[in-house]
Amino acid sequence: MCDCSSKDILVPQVGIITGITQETPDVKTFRVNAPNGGKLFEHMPGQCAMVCVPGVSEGMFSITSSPTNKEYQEFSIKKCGILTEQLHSLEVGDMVTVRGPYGNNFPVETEFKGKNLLFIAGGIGLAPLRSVINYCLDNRENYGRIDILYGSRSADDLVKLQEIQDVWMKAPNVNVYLTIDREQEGWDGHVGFVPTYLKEIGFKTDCIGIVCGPPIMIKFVLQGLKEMGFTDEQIYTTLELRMKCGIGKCGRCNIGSKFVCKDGPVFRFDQIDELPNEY
Amino acid sequence: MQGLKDRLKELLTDGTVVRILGWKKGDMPYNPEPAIFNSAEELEDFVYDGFCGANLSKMMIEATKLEGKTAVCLKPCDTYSFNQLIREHRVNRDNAYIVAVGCRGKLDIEKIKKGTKGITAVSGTELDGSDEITVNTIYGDKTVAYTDALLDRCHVCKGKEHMISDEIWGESKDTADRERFEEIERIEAMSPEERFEFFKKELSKCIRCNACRNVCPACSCRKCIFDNTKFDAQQKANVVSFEERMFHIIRAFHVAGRCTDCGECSRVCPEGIPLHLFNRKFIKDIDKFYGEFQAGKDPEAQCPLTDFTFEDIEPGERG
Amino acid sequence: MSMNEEKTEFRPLILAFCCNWCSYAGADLAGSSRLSYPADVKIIRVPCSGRVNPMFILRAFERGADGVIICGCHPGDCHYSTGNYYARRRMTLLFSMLDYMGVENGRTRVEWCSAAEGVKFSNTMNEFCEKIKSLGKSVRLGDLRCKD
Amino acid sequence: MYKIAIKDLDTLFSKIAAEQELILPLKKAGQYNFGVYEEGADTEGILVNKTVKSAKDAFFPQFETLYNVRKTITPADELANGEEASGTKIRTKLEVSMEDLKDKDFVVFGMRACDVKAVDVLDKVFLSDPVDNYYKARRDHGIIVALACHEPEESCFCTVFGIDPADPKADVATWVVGEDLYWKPLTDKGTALTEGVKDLFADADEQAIEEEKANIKAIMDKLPNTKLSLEGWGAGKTDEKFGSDVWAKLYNPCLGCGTCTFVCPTCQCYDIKDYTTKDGIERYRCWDSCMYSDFTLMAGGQNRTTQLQRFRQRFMHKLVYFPDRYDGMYSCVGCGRCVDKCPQSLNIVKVIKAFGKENKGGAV
Repeated sequence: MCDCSSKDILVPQVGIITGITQETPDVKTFRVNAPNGGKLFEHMPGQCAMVCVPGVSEGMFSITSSPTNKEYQEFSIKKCGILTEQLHSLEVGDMVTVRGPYGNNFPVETEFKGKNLLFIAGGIGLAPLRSVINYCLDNRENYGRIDILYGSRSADDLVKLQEIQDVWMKAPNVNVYLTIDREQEGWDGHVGFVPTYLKEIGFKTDCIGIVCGPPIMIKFVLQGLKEMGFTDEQIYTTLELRMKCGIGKCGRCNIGSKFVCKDGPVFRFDQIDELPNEY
Repeated sequence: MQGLKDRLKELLTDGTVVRILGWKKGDMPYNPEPAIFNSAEELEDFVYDGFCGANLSKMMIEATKLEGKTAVCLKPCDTYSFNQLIREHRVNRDNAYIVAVGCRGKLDIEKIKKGTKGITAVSGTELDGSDEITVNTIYGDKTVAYTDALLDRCHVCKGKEHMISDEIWGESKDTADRERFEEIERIEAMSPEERFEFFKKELSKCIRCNACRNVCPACSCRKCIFDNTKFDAQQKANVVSFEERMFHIIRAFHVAGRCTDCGECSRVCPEGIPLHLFNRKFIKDIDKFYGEFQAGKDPEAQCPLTDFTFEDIEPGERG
Repeated sequence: MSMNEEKTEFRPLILAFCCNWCSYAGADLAGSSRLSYPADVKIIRVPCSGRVNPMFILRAFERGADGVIICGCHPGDCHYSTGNYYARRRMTLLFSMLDYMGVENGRTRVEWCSAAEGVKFSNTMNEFCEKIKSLGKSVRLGDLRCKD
Repeated sequence: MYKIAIKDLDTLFSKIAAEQELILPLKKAGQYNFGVYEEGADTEGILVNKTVKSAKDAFFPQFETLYNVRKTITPADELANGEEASGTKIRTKLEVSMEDLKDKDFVVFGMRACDVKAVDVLDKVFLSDPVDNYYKARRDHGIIVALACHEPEESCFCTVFGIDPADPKADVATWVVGEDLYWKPLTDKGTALTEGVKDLFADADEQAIEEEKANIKAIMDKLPNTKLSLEGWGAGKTDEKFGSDVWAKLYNPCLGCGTCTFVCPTCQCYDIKDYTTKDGIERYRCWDSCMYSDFTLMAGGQNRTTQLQRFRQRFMHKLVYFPDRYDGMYSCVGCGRCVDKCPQSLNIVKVIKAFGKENKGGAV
């Protein structure tokens, strides 16, 4: 073992998986602790970390748990590639290496303070937003009305449904709107795509919009919000690109003069507008 | 060259083709680049001289997918590659118009640059040029015999015949003055230790830039095995000497029986590794074990590695 | 390895790619007939000798194998009618190339061995193992990081 | 200012190499590349203008191990009595051990002014927050002995980026004048190195190198690419350049190989990969190229799907994004290696020229 003073930022810490929840057929939430208990590091909502299964690969994942959670960190991960497939095959007691936190965070302590917030998420896009939502709920007095619009392919694909129903829906001054893409037996909620539902509800522009989901959803949600009168400065999102180093050096998440891993992943839409269209 | 340029313009204006794949004048006197010309005006920059060594047949894979016919300038040895691509259903023959251009051997700028710096002009390299080329440099002028500056592959020229063509422009010359397998035999004659050292030294220069693969007309897989992230074949550095040895053996193996010996791999290698030594060894073995075979000569012929006879020799035998 | 340690006998690591339809069963037969062959031979079952990619062989050497042998059905007996004919051409060329590069000549071999030839299987393995022992440890194609 | 006869350089090299690692241009199988000096090495190419690869390897090697991970798996039947961490039984235990950083001094001899400047460019990336310790260790221990370009070549255009090939800014600067190599330490590190080998040198007069400097300048003025104009490039030009249709006309012959990026002294993109060894995993970093199709590939697709986009990225990064991010510094030093080595004769000079023509309204 090296002594920690000479440690490089590229050298990870070892974390142990202390809990795994199967959220949906292809999403699992991993609870990660430092080997001697507690959290690996402190983070802010929206930040990411590089999780690695040595011998397979390393990937950037958003930290799903809120910083207000003092015991552990959580990562909600959807099975879609080589690394995530491996991650899904892990069990409690397996170790992974984690380095981070990387990137910027949602301005929960500055721009968001005292504002009404509108969260719009699709599918696994809830993962980065959950950390913000929980942070806001834990510091409820600092924020105004909170609206959460969340949609997924089907009722089974709604991530963190339990928490949504048990915690978020019961929190004061919080409205949760759920929707699924197609009719399904046993679902009595709304059916339809997120952007369409957004227009049906018709939010007022007195809030900040925070959007995360598949690119096509973001595109139409953005259109919808603009039609409602939202400005670019009112809308935030997080970008996702291939990353390797996490510190703005390896070059692949470079867009214009920005590195998504270091200057992002959280961007306001007017900032994104200034970047070349390559994301 | 003017004649060729005029003819190409004609092909565009009379509607025979909608674009032309040829070479464009470079920013140095010796580095023309492969280019697509869409109009007679663009053709003003067209060039065809001794430095147009690039084999354009691979670019036809994409070009023949476009709408309308593409005319392509192919030298005699390039036509083998083109035929092979037809054989493998990689190019659409109906969308191609082949202008078989004459060739008197192509030049290797590295050979001219040996001991020469600051080149400002090179003259006499055209098809109808002289046997001596003149090189002007800021440090003085010099002349080089055309044959002394030939690419290595031209010394084992496959002949002046075009294997496929729609029309022929210019005279070709057979520039072969060495035995094709001379180099291979020289290496075979070495002791195993010498051979090992020879290849180790050459391959340790490899920087894994993939230029050899990307330029190779036989390497036309949509997804190369060495780009497959699901499999640990994908290595981007010559981490240990094993990696580049593996890369070059497997690459040569994948094109064995399909390689026309066009020599592009050796031409483009930034480190000057004689990569054709692998391909030519396979060609020599195939010739010896399974009978003479020249890929690209006959677009109907069966590739030796997708064929067999009951009496084939056993692995390990020397035939 | 420390200097004082007694020099132990060289135990080669040999990889055998065995066709499911013939030599794999041949190995079985050798076993049930109580014929012995060295435990240094590790068998990998493949559906056909034609399945053996040249890359497998190179990888095996990289990962520390000292010899690689491919066993398939006798020419004419392939379960898929022609797989072993293709394998024969491929391996002929690959072995020739390895020899040409000055690496591992004699460390590779192809043997045709049917399901009934338990004796041949065990003899072949004994023979090949002896040969590899005489050649010693493979160093030229190995990866330094995989050595012990 | 000192001097040493060029024919005696081997003596100097073996003296330096006796004390520390010496990296210099060596000839191997017909090509010149930087390599570690050993007694009897082929130093014929020591004064060669351009090595195939730059000296980038000395500070940012094409391959380096970052750390090793030891993996221990506890079998299921022993789990109950096994080790615990954070209240959980450990199934797979991982131990990370970092690779040692460079801790000995080394000398790089024969870097040219462009290569030296390229190290400044790399510094911007690797020494900006957060600092890359692997790189920093090499920078701290590296001593650069630079060589002025006696006879620059036609592909050189370093002066375009404000680099003076006659006056390299390194720890030690050297010049070839006649049969001698003139040696001038410029920094403390350089002076310390000089002290150790001083007995091989004779004192020399500055006058001789002034003449050499003037010669070099005269040659540079004659070279074709040194008149290149960078007008229209630099910080803040993203919108103007990114959407231009010139890219579509330029990129076509690009093979998507990594030659330009690997011979480039300033390209610094890298990949981090795993290698499974017998009892663990070695995690290493190696150069990567933005020209490769898998550079930005993710499980969910990628953002630069065409070669046009990748081609544009490389040049935009060098000439616009980099200056944007790092106080106007270009990430090109005009060494001309890509001009020499591109298999399809594409290069940064052509790109700059093509946009220059466009500005004047001419055809590309």
